[in-house]
Amino acid sequence: MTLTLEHFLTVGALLFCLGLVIALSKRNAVGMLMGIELMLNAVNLTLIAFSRSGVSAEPIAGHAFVAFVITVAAAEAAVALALAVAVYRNRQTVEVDQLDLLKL
Amino acid sequence: MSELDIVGPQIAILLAAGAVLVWDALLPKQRAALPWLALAGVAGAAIWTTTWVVRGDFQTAFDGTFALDQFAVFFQYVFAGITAIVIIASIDWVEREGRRQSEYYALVLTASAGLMFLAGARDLITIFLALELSSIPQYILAGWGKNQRSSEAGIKYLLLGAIASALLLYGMALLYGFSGSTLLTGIAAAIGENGAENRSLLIVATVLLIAGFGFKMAVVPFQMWVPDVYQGAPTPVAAFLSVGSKAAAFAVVMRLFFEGLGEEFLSNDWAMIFAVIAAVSMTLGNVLAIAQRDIKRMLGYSSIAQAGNFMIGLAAISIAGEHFVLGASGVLLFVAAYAFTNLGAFIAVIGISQHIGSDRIADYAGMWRRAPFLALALAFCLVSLAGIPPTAGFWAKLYVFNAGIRADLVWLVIVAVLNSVVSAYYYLAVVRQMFLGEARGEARLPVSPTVGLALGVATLGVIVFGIVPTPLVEAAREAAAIFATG
Amino acid sequence: MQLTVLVFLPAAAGLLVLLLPARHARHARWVALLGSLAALALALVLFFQFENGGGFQFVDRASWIDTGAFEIEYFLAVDGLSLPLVALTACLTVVAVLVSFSIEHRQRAYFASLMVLATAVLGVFTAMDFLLFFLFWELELFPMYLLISIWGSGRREYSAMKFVLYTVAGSAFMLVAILALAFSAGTFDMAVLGQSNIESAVLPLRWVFLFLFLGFAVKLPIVPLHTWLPDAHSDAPTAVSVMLAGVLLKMGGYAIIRTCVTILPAQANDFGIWLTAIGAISVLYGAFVTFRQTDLKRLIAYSSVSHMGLVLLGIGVLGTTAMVGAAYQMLAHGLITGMLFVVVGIMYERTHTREIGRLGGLARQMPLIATALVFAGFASVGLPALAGFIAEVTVFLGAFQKHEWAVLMAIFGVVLSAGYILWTLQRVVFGPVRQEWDGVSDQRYWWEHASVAGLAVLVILLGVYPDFLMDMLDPAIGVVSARVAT
Amino acid sequence: MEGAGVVIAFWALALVTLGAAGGVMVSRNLLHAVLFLIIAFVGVAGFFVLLSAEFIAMAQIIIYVGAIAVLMLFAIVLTPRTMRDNSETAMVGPAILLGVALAAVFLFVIHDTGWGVREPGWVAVTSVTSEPGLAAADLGRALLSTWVLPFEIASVLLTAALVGAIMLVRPDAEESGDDA
Amino acid sequence: MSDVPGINEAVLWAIILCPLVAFGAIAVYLRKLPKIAGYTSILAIGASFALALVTLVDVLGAGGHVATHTHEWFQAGPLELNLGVRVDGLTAVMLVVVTSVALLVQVYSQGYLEHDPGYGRYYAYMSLFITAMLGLVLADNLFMLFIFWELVGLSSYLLIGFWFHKPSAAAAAKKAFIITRIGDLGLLAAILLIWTQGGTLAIDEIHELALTGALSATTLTLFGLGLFAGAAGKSAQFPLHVWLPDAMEGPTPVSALIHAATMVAAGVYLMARFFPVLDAAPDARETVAWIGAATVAVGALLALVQTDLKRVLAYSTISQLGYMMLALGVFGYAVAIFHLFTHAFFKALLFLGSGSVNHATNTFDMRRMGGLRTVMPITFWTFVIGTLSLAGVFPLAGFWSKDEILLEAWHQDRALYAIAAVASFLTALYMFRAVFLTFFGEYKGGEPAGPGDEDVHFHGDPARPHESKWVTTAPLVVLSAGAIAAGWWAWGKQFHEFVEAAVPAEALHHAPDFSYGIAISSSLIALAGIATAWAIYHRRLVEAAQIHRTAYPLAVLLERKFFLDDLYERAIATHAFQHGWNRLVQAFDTTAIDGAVNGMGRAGAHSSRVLRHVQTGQVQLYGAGIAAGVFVVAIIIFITNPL
Repeated sequence: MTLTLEHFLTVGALLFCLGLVIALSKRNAVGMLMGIELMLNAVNLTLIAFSRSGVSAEPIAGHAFVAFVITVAAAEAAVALALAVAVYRNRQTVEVDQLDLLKL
Repeated sequence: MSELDIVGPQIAILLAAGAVLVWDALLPKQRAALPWLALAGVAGAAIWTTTWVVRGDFQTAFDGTFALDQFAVFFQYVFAGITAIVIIASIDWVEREGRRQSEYYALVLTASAGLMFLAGARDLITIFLALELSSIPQYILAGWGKNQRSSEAGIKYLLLGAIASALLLYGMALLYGFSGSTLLTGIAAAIGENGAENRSLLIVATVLLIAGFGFKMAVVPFQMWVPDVYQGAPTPVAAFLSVGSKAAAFAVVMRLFFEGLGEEFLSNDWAMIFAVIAAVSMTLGNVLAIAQRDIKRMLGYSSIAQAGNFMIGLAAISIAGEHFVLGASGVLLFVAAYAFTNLGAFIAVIGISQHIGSDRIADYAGMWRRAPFLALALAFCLVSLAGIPPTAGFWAKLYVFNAGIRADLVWLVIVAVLNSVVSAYYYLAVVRQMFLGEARGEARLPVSPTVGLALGVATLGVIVFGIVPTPLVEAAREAAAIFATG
Repeated sequence: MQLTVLVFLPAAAGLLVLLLPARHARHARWVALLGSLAALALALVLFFQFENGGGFQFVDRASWIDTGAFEIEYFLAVDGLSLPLVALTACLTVVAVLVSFSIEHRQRAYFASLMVLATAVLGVFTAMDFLLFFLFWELELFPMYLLISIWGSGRREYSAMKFVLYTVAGSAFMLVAILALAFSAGTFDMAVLGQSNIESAVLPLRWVFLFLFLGFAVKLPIVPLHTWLPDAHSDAPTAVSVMLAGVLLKMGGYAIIRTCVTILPAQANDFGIWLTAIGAISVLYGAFVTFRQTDLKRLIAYSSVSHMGLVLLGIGVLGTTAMVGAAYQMLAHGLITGMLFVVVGIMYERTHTREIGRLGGLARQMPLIATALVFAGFASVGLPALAGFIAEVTVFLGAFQKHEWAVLMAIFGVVLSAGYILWTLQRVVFGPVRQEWDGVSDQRYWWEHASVAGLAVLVILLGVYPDFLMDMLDPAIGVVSARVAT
Repeated sequence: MEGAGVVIAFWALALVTLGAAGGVMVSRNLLHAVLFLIIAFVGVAGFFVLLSAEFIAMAQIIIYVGAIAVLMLFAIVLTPRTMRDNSETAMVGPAILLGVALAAVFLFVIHDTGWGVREPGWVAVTSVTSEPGLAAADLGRALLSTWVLPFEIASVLLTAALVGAIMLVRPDAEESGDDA
Repeated sequence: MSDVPGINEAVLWAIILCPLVAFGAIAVYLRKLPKIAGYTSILAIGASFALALVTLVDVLGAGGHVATHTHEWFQAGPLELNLGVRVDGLTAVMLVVVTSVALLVQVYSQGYLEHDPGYGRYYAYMSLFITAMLGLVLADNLFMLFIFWELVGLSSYLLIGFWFHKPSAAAAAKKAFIITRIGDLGLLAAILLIWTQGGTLAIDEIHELALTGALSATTLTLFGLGLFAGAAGKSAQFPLHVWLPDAMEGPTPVSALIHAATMVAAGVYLMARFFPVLDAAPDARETVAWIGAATVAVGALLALVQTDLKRVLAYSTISQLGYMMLALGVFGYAVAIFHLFTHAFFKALLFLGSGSVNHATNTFDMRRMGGLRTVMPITFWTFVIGTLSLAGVFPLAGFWSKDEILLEAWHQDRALYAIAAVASFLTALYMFRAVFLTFFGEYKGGEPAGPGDEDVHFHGDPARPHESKWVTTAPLVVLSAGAIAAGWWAWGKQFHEFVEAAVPAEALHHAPDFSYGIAISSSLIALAGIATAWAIYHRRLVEAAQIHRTAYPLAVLLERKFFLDDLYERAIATHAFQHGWNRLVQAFDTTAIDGAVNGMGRAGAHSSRVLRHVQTGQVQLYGAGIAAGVFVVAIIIFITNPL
C-alpha cells in the first residue's frame, strides 16, 4: 500500500482534536496546557506534511512556519506556567475550575 | 535599509521599550520619567509614520510579507493614540501597584508594537507572529495585578487565547496546504485558480480563522472570556485590551479576508457568517449588559455588542462593487471612534473607582456631585457608545448602518438599531445613577492630573469628532481605498 | 443667518445660565426670559418679513460633512408650513420660562435644559438637511430626560426613561429610512428630496414610508403608540408639559407632512386612507380613555391624543384644505393645550393636587384661574371664534368629500370632547365650595397673568382672524398636495 | 510513498503518538501525563523525520521535550502533591463530543479535498542526506530573508515573555526590597 | 348680491357689535362696578333695539326684500369661508323680537338680581348671548350661522350655570350644552354635506340649489334632517327636549329671554331659514311635522304634572315650540314665524311673572303658593293675560297664531290636526291649573329664606309676600300689551307677505284663508280646558289625588318624564358609556397596550438576569464555547449554502 498526504493529515487532525479534548476537559491548568501543546504539535505535523507533499510551491514556508510555532509555543508555555505559579501563590491551587471569582 | 525604515515606527516603540527597561536598571530613582520615556517612543512612532505619510510612497517589503500603506498608517496612528492614552492613564495605577514599573511599560509598548505589525502584515506567518507579540504581553498584563482576580483573569485569558490561536493556526495550516503559500496574494491566486472545487476545505479554514480572530474581536460565540477578563484585569489593562486587540483583530481580518479570501464564492459565505455573528453579538451583548451591576463587566458586554456593530461593516465589505469601500471605511471609522470612546469610559472608571474602591454601578450614584468632570466625561462616552448624536459614536454607527443598508443588509441594520435602543437603556441607566442618584458620601473625589489629561484627550476626541467628523471620515476612506485598488 | 441666530439663541442663553455664578442662580430665570424673548422677537421679525408663497426662505446653508459617499449639510430654511410652528415654539418657550419662574430647585440646570430644548425643537422645524433634522430630533431627548426626571413628580424617572426609549425606538426606524432614502436619491437635502421622484430604494419604498411614519407617529402620538404621553405629562413639571404638548407633539405632524407625504407622494397615496383611519381611531379612542381619567394632567394628555388624531386624519386626506386644517390644528392645539397645562399647573401650585375628585367649587376661591380654565376648556372643545374651531372645521370640510366615515367619527369625538371637558369643569370649577381650599390664592403673580392672558389672546386671534396664518400655510401646503395629486 | 518500512514506521508512529496523547488524556497523575506527553512529542518528531524534516524534528526534540516538558515537570514538582491530580471537569462529556464532531468535520474536508500533489509517489526516506532541497541551510536562509520580520518579532516575543514570566513569578517580597 | 337701497350695512354690523362691546367692557374692567355694568348692557341693547327698529322700517320700505353683504373670512385651498350679514323680513322680525324682549328682560333683571354677587357677570353673559343671538339671526351663510349658533349655546351654558355652586345648576348647564351639542352633530354634518355636494354655504345659493333641483333628493333630505337635528337640539324637540326643564336652574330672566323667547326659537328660525329645503325634501318635512307634533303632545302632557311653576312654563315652551315645528312641517312657514313672534311676548311675560312671584315667595313650588291674587295684583293680571294668550283665547295674540297653525294642520293632515287640537285643550288645562294653584286659594307660606346659599337674590319675608318694584312690574305691563296686541298687528296678512319675501316665491304655498270653523272650535277647546282646570283646581269638584290614583300608571309615566332622563343619564351616559364602554377601553389601554410596553422591558431585564448565569466563570466552558462555535458556524454554512 502507499502512504498519501491524507494519512498524515488524518493523524494530524486526530491529534489536534485529542489535544482539544484534553484542553477542554482537564481540571488542572498544566493539564490544559498539555492539550494545547498537543494541538500545536498537530498543526506542525500538518504543516510539515503539506510542505513535504509537494503541494506547496515553496515547501520552505511550511518549515519556517513550524519553526516559529515551536518558538511561540515555548514562550506561551513559559508565560502560562508563570501565571499558573502566580495563581497558585494567590489561591493555593491551579485547578482552574475553582477559578470562578469572576462571574455574573 | 529601507525595509527597516518601513517598520520604523514599530522599531521606535520597541527601542523605547528597551530604553525603559535600561533606564529603570540604571536610574531606579528616576522612575517618574519612565512613562514619559515610553510616550516619547510612541511619539516617535507617530512621527515616523507621519514622515511616511509625507513621503507618500507606500510600499510592501520583506518579499511582500509586510505592507506599509494608508491602511496600515491609519491603524498605526490609532494604535499610537491608544497606547499613549493608556500609558498616561496607567501612571497612577502603576505607582500605586508598586510592581516593577519599567516592565509594565515595556510590555505595553511591546504589545502595541505587535498591534502595529498586525496592521501591515500580509503573510500568514507574519500575522501569526504579530498576533502573538501583541497577545502574550497582554496575557501577562492581565495577570499583572496582585489580587486573585487579576491572576485568574490572566490565566483564563492565556489558556483560552492559546486554544483560539491553535485553532487559528490549524486554519492557517489548511490554507497553506491548499495554496502552498503563506502570502495572502498567493493564497488569493490559488483560490482563484481552483478554489471553487475545494470549497469545503476553504470554508473550514475560513471558519477556523474567524474563530481565531473572533476571539480577539470578542464576538459571539468566541466572546465568553471578555467580561471575566475585563473585570479581573487591572482597569488600564482592560482598557487596552478592550480597544487594542479588538481593533487589531478587525484590521487583520479586513486585510486577510479581503486580500486573501475575497473570492466571490467564498466571500458570500463569510459575509453571511459575519452578518449572523454581528446580529447575535449585538443582541446577546446588549441583553446581557442590562442586568450587570459591575461597570467593568457591563463595559465588557457592551464591547461585545459594539464588536457586533463593527461586524456590520465587515459583512458589508464582502459585497463586491463600489460600495465596499463604504463598509471598510465604516469599520475603520468605528474602530477609531470606539477607541476614543471606550478608552474614555474606562479611564473615567479608573478615575472614579480608584477612589471609591468599587466598580459597582450603584456606587456611582450622585457622582455628578462628587466628581463633576469625571461624571460628565463618562456620561459623554456612554452617550457616544449608545450612538446618540452629537458624538463620534453616532457618526460611526451612522456610517456603518449606511454601509449596511447599501449592502442590502437592511434586516441587519434594523436589528442593529433596535439593539441601540436596548443599549441606550443601560448606558443611560449609568448616566442616570451619576446625575440623579443620591450621592453616597459627600466627599469630592480628587482627579489626578494624568487621569485628567488622558480622559480629557479621549473625551475631547469624542466631542470634536462628534461635531466635525469629516477629517476622521476622510482618513478612514483613504485607508479603505486600498481595497478598491487591491 | 437669521435662522441660525434664532435657533441657537436659546441655547446661547442656556449656556449663559450655566455660567452664572452660584450666588446669582436666582437670576437664571431672567437670563432665560431675555433669551426666549429675543428669540420670540426675531421669530416675529421673520414672520412679518416672510413672503407668502415664496417657497423656502431665510436659507442658511453650508457644507458640513462631505464623505464621498454622502454629503451632510448645515441647511436651515423655513417655508409657510414651518414658520408658524417656529413662531409657536418661540411663543411657548417664553410661556414655559414664565411658568417656571417659581422653580427653586437647581435653577441654572433647569433653565439651561429648557433653553436647549427650545433650540432642539426650533432646529427640527428649520432643518432642511435630513440628517441635520435627525440630529435636532435626537438632541431634544437630553433636556427632556433631565427636565422630567429631575424636576418632575411621581414616577418621574420611569416616565422620563419611557419617553426616551419610545422616541429612540421610533427614531431608530426613522434613521434606517432616512439612510435608505438618502442612498437612493443621493442626497440628504430635503428640499431636493421633496422634488425628486424616487422610484426605488434598497428596501421597498413602502417600508421606507412606514419606518419614517413610525418614527413620527410615536411623537404625534397615535394609538397604540401613545402610552408614554400620559406618563410623561403627569410626571413632568408644568413648563415641560407646555413644551411637550405645545410643540414636541407637533414635530411628529410636521415631519409627516414635510417628509412622508412630500418625499414619498406615491406611498402617501397608498397609505393615506390608513393614516386617516388611524387618526379617526385615535380621536375616538383618546376621547373614550379621557373620560376615565381622574388626574387633570393625564386627562389633558389623553385629550391631546384625541386632538392630535385629528391632525393625522387631516394629513391622511392629502388634500390642501384638510392638510391646512391639520397644520392649523397643530398650532391651535399647541396654544390651547399649552394654556390648559399652564392653568392646571398654577392650580397645582396652589392646591398641590391634580385629583379631580379632591377639587371642586374653585370658581369661588380662584375666579381668575377658574375663568381661564373654562376658557381653555371651551377652546379645546372647539368653540367657535376660538382657534380650535377653525382647525377642526377646516379639517372636516377638507376631509368630508374623501372619507365621510372618518369625519363622522371625528365629529362624534368632538361631541365626546365636549362631554369630558364640561364634566371636568363641573367637577373642578363648579359645584359646592370646599372649605379646604379657602386659603388658596387666586392667580397672582405677574408672570402667571402674562402667560395666561398672552395665550388667551392668541387663541382668540387665531379664532377670529385665521387668514394671517392661512395665507402662509395655504401655498406651502398647496405645493405638497399638488405633489401628491400628480 | 513506497517501502514497507516507511509504511510500518508510519503506522507505528501514529499508534505511538495518538496512544501517548490518549495517555495524557486518561492518566490521573500529572507526572504520568507529562511522560505520555513527552512520548507524543517524540512521536511527532518521528513523523518529522519520516517527512524528511530532520532539522525541525531536532528542534522539536530540543524545545518541546527539552524545554517545555521539562518546564512543566518543574512546575509540577514545585507545586505540592495535592496539585498533581489530573482529573477532568464535568466538561469532559461535551468536550469529547465536540472533539469527535470537529474531527469528523476535519477528516471530511481532508478527504474531500483534491490536494494537487505534483509528483505522484513520494521519495522514500532512507537517510537524512539523501533528501536534497529542504536542508537546514535553506531554512536558515529563508528565515533571514523572507521571514526576517517574523524572526525578529519572535526574538522580541521571547524576550517579552521572559521578562513577563519573571515578573509574574517573582514573589512580592523582593519588590518592597528594591523599592527601598 | 342684491343690495337694497336704504339698508345700511354698517347699521347691521352695529346691531351685533353694540352688545359685544358691552360684553367686552364688562368682562374687562366692569366686574368690580356692577351698577355701571347693568347700565352699560341696557344701553347697548337699547342701541341695538333702536337700530333694529330702523332696520325694520328700512326693510318694510323695501317690501321685505333681501339685502346681503358678504366678506371673505379665510380660505384654505378650494375652501373659502365668508362672513356676511343678510337682512330680510324674517331677519327683521327676529331682530325686533330679540332686542325688544332682551331690553325688557335686562330692565327687569335690574331688580331681580340687584343683590346677587354675580350681578356684573350676569350682564356680561347676557350681553354675550344677545350678541350671539343677533349674529345668528343676521348671518348670511350657514357657516357663520353655525358659529353664532354655538356661541348662543355657550352663553346658555354659562347662564344656566350662573349659580355654579349649586350642583343642580352645574349639572343642568352641562346637560343643556351636551344635548344641544349632540343635535349640532347633525347641523355640522349638514354643513359638510352641503359644502361637498353643493359647494356653497350661502343661504340664498342653498335656496337656489334646493329649488332648481341641482341636488339629489337624498342629499336634500339628509341635509334637511341634519338641519332639523340641530334645530331639535336647540328648540328642545322630542326626544332632545330633556335639557330645557332642567335649564330652569338658571335665573328667571334668563329663562324668560333665552329659554322661552329667543334662543329656543333659534331652531325654528333655522328651519324657516331653509324652508325651501324642507319644501323640496318631503321626507324631511314629514319628519319635522311629526316630531313637532310629538313634541307638542309630550310637552303638554308633562306640563300637567309639574309642581314647579317654572317647569310648567318650560314644558309649555317645549309644547309651543312643537307647534312651530309642526307648522313648518305643514308648509306653514309664515305661521310658524308668526307663532314664534307672539309666543315670544306672552311666554316672556309668563316667565317674568313667575319670577316676580318667586321674589315674593322665594319658591317656585306651586304647592307652597296660592292666594297671591290679592297681594300682588299687577303680577296676577299680567300673568292671567299671558295665560289666556297662551291658551289661545280670542282675541289675544296666541289665539291668532295658534289658530292658523291648526288651520294649516287641518288642511295638511287630519291626524296632526287632532294632536294639535287635543294639545291645545291640555294647554289651557295646565296653564290654568298653574294660575289657580298660584293665585287662588289661601297662601301656603312660600319657602323660608335659607341661610344656605349665599347669593340668594331674595329679599324680604316670604311669610308676608308683597308686590314687586316697578323695574319688575313695568316690563310685565309692557309685555302684556304685546301679549294682547301682537296678534292683531298680524291680522290681515301683511305680516305674511313681509316675512314670505325672505324666501323665493316658488317655495311658498298659499296659506288657506281664515276659517271660522277652526277658529270657533279651537276657542271652544281652550275654554273647555279652562273650565276643567277651574273644576279641578279651584272648585275641587274632583280631587286631583283622585285622578292621580285612578290613572296611576299614566301619572307615574308622566312624573318620570317618560323615563327619558333615566334612559339618557343613567342607562346610557353613566352605565353603558362611562362604566361600561369607557372602562373597557381604558382597561385595554392600561393592560394591553401599556402592559405590553412594560412587559417588553421586564422581559428584557429578566432574560438578561437568566442568561448571565451562562457565564459561570468556568474556563473550560468558555473554551468549549469557542470550539462549539467553530463547529456550529461551519455547519451553518454547509447547510445554508451546500457544497
